[in-house]
Amino acid sequence: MMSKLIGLAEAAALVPDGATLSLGGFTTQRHPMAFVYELIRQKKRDLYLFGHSPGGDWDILLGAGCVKRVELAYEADEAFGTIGPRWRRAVQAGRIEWEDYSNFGMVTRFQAGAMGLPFLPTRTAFGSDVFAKEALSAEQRAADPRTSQLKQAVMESPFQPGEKLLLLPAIHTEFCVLHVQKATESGLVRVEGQTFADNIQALCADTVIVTVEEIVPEEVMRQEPERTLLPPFAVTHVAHVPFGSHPYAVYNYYDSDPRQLKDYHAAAMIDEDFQAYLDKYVYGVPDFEGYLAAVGKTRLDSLKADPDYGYSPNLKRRRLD
Amino acid sequence: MMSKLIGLAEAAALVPDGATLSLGGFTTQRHPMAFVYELIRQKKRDLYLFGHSPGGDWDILLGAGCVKRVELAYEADEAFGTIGPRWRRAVQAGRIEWEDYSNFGMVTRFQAGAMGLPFLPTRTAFGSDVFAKEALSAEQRAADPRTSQLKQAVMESPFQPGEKLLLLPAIHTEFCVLHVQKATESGLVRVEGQTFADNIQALCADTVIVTVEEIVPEEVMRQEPERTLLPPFAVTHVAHVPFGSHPYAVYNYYDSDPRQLKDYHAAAMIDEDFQAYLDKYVYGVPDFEGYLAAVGKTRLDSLKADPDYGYSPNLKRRRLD
Amino acid sequence: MTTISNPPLTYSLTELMAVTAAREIQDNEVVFAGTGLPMLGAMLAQKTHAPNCLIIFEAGAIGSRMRHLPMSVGDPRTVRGAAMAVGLAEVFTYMLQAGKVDVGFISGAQIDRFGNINSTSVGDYRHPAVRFPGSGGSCDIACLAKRTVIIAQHEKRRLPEKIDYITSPGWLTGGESRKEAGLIRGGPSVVVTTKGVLRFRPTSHEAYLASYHPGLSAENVRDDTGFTLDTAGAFETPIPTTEELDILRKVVDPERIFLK
Amino acid sequence: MTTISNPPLTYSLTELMAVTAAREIQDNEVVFAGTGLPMLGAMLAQKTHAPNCLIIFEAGAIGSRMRHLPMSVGDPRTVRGAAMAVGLAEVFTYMLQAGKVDVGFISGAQIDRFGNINSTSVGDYRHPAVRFPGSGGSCDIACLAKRTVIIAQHEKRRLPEKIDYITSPGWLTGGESRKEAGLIRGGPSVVVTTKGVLRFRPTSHEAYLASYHPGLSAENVRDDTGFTLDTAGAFETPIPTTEELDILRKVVDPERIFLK
Repeated sequence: MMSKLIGLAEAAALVPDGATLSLGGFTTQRHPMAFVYELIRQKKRDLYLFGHSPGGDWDILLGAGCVKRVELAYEADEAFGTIGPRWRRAVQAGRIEWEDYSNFGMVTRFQAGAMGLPFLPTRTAFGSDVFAKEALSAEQRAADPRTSQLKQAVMESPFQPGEKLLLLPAIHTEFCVLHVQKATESGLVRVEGQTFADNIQALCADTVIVTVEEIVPEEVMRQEPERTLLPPFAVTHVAHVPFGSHPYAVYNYYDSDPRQLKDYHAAAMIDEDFQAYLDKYVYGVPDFEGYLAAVGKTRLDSLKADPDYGYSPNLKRRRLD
Repeated sequence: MMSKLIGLAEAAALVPDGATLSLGGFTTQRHPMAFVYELIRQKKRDLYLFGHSPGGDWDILLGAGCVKRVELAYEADEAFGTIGPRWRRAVQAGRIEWEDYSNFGMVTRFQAGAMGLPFLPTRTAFGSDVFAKEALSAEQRAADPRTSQLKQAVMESPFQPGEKLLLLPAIHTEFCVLHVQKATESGLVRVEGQTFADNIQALCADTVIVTVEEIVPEEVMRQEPERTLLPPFAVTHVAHVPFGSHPYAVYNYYDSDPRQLKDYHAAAMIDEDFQAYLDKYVYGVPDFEGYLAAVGKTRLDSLKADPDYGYSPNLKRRRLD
Repeated sequence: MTTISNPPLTYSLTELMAVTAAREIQDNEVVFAGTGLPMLGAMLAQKTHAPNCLIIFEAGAIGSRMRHLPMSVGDPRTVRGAAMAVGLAEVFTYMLQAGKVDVGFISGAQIDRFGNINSTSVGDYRHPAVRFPGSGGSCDIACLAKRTVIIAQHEKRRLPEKIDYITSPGWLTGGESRKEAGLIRGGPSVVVTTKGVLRFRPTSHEAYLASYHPGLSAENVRDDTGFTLDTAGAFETPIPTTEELDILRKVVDPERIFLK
Repeated sequence: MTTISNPPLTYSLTELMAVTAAREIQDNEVVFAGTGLPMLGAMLAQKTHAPNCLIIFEAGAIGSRMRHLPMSVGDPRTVRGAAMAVGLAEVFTYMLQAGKVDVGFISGAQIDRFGNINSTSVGDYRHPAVRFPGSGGSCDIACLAKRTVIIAQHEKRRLPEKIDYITSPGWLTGGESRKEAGLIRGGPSVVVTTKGVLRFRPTSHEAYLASYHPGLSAENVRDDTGFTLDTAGAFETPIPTTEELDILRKVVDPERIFLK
């Protein structure tokens, strides 16, 4: 059995400027943050991101100037920060290209790609401006094969005359990066708790890199094949990165870090403070170990999940000062 | 928390003559056989069955005269019997109405129903007679709302001109009956091993009846929500029926019964012998306990799964005489 | 913090809104919940009059029984002890699109008199003055739940004659327009605001004032609304019970994460 | 039972066919296997020259490492110790339709010179003389695997000029006809029969005899074929090695379930 283990820096180096990419997780859980910091440290440019409900993984990446275009439904940290500050500023300053879909819309697009179809039908979005308006112009679409030539299409069902369906185009990306709880060296992957859209995101990518809290033996994984997230051929590389989603939660491993998220949102509102944040946590440290040292062991220990809960039940989440 | 427990006879009594129905499992595993025997005992008539790869569950049901029309991809017990004897005879004698799809086609139809869509697209079947020919006439379809008015439709992708997709109509049934390993009284269901198409079959039915090897406590099921097959509202009734899939296997509980399957296939080749089989195992016993007694405890014990394998590793499966 | 005193009870505006939202949930209903007030309302309903309501979250937790209030719909707190853990595709297709969700909660920056909501941007869509997070699942809940409960800040500029972008379709332009647009079910049933409760006329689907919060009058509310609001027949919003407040404060949100 | 003696080895026809089928699998390939000979071939390949081939079954077992030969593709033996357990929808969409299956095995009652297969019925389709089980997943494998290996009984009536029903499309009427019908990839690469091995010409996609089994001649095989069969260049089918026979008999099928 071939080992798929890879180092984090080496894995991030695989992603060229201009690459199409999706990142796993949902708003405040299981984003591959260590990988994101490494992309920023390696000064990637002109990335094309596809996602449903990212959080600060996208916010810091596009704030650091790595991103050209995004297709998405939502970008914020929910109760930790109800808008991605750099996302808001990038749109308002005209510094980013984007297209809006709904969460169901983006998930439908990933699912179509995973299923090997050019599109899937849905019944959502009719009557909305998510349906009626386009942020990208026809010229922008025509000029760039990384984006679907059409935002969507409408058809009538041949089985129920008069019934309209919205057809949404499949997503195909060059890369997908996930952060999960457990994997084997051979690339078998297990997610605990919600799967979000990690499986279908991975299945529409050419190269799938999984960063992981814990490496487990092959026999352990094969005792419960029902829990495996992806077929073996879908995983290209595995990087062992404990705390790799910080400041976001990983169910059964650690909770979100309210202090770090508060600091991030405060910093990201002001250009200079955001640069200082990047300098302290990304550019100013050589690697993710350096990042974790900057956050500090005491803080990290306070986030560790209580096995009876899967999170930290006594964690102070509000009114931190 | 309301209990969804029901008796087997009471559950089968819910199904009226002429009902549309799908049964869980795949060829030689996890068919709800105890429920099937009860349908036969209650002399149901004119059932409409929808399935992908049923085995003897359908064969005995249609042999007993309970079935009017089937839509399917396959009907046999694989290496235990490479054709369903009563299925073959029913078709050849013109005693049954049917429509052929492929396994992927039928699964696509269940998935469309589960997703709340009138159809789903696929890339399969082009060039085949599964695609080109229809067993049901346009008149038969027009006369009966239990069957889709169209077998299928073809469209060109609006996203990739020239690319053809096959659209297959959603299935909706009044009943779906599954047999699974574990359930709670409240209707949370867990399948061990392959799920087949059980989840999507259940999600396109009005009433879902689950027969189950073992009732487990609510807390046990909720410790691993990743293993739950269906949302709670999708399960209507739960019947506790150990050995309820005999003579077919249930992973981690018992193996297929090669002797019983051999006897069935031998009997089902000859009309009189098939009647004798029904008399012995269905009509001649009052209930499923009677059936199990007719099979015999020694035989049942020999089928029990070895925990290290999930089946019976030393079971004699060939050359039984 | 607005505190409302209605002898002998004292409760905050947030508490009144959470209780009002909770009362929109019936027992045995499937509830599609979001972060903040909807979570307070859904948890309160589950712990009071609707013990069998099934709470689901778009990120993948089904049948949640939360011991601690989550900070997001993707929070581990939604999934521990839940009936089922899946992902977005399963929730959106098998549950929402398939018509299994009775009530969904949504909110936004702007809302018009037909319950259409904007949570995308203010100003020109391609060059906005203010950008918000975007739809998330709101557009989908608005399209496909059997009914929706809307939570809103009640200010004149947030309830304008015309919103800048329809993220989540309500009754569109009223009458049959929602159905004609291709939506097969649903529509907003109520708007719980910081000043009162709006409902919709059966045929025209125009909003009217059903109740104004204690301490305010129908006229106060009408004056703070950007569109013409029929206030005939409006009454005072029923206040929380002692039991509701007790559970809200001691069980649902003892950390006072969303409660003020 | 046909026994073929080729000093110093003695092996059965079934063993020869299983070995011949196994050799069609390359290491690291994704193999979509069916019951009977395909299982023998896939297990043999995994235990000899293709240890990293990934065996998948349509009923939901992915990356099987079988300790005992299954009786069906839904057998518990396929899933114990497998890499992943799912269902038919996942296998058909995420793997087969998405183009991740390198080689699929299929068989049938009739096969024509373009590798089209009938496993549905003989005679008039609506009033057949003989009904078979139906497609199962065969039609889908034939449409969507990158290539297919066909297993067939070699008799004149089973290899006719025209088959009664195309359950599983091969090269249809040859040339570009498969592509024109809407199939985006795949097609049969080889037919392993009870008498020899057929392959297909690159452009016309017509079957020709690649090899005849030991003890037979090209003429024998041609005479037992219902369509015109080009036998030019045909050689004798390579015989099993001692190691292959040993593993087949002692490891793959010691119970002699499919082996004769």
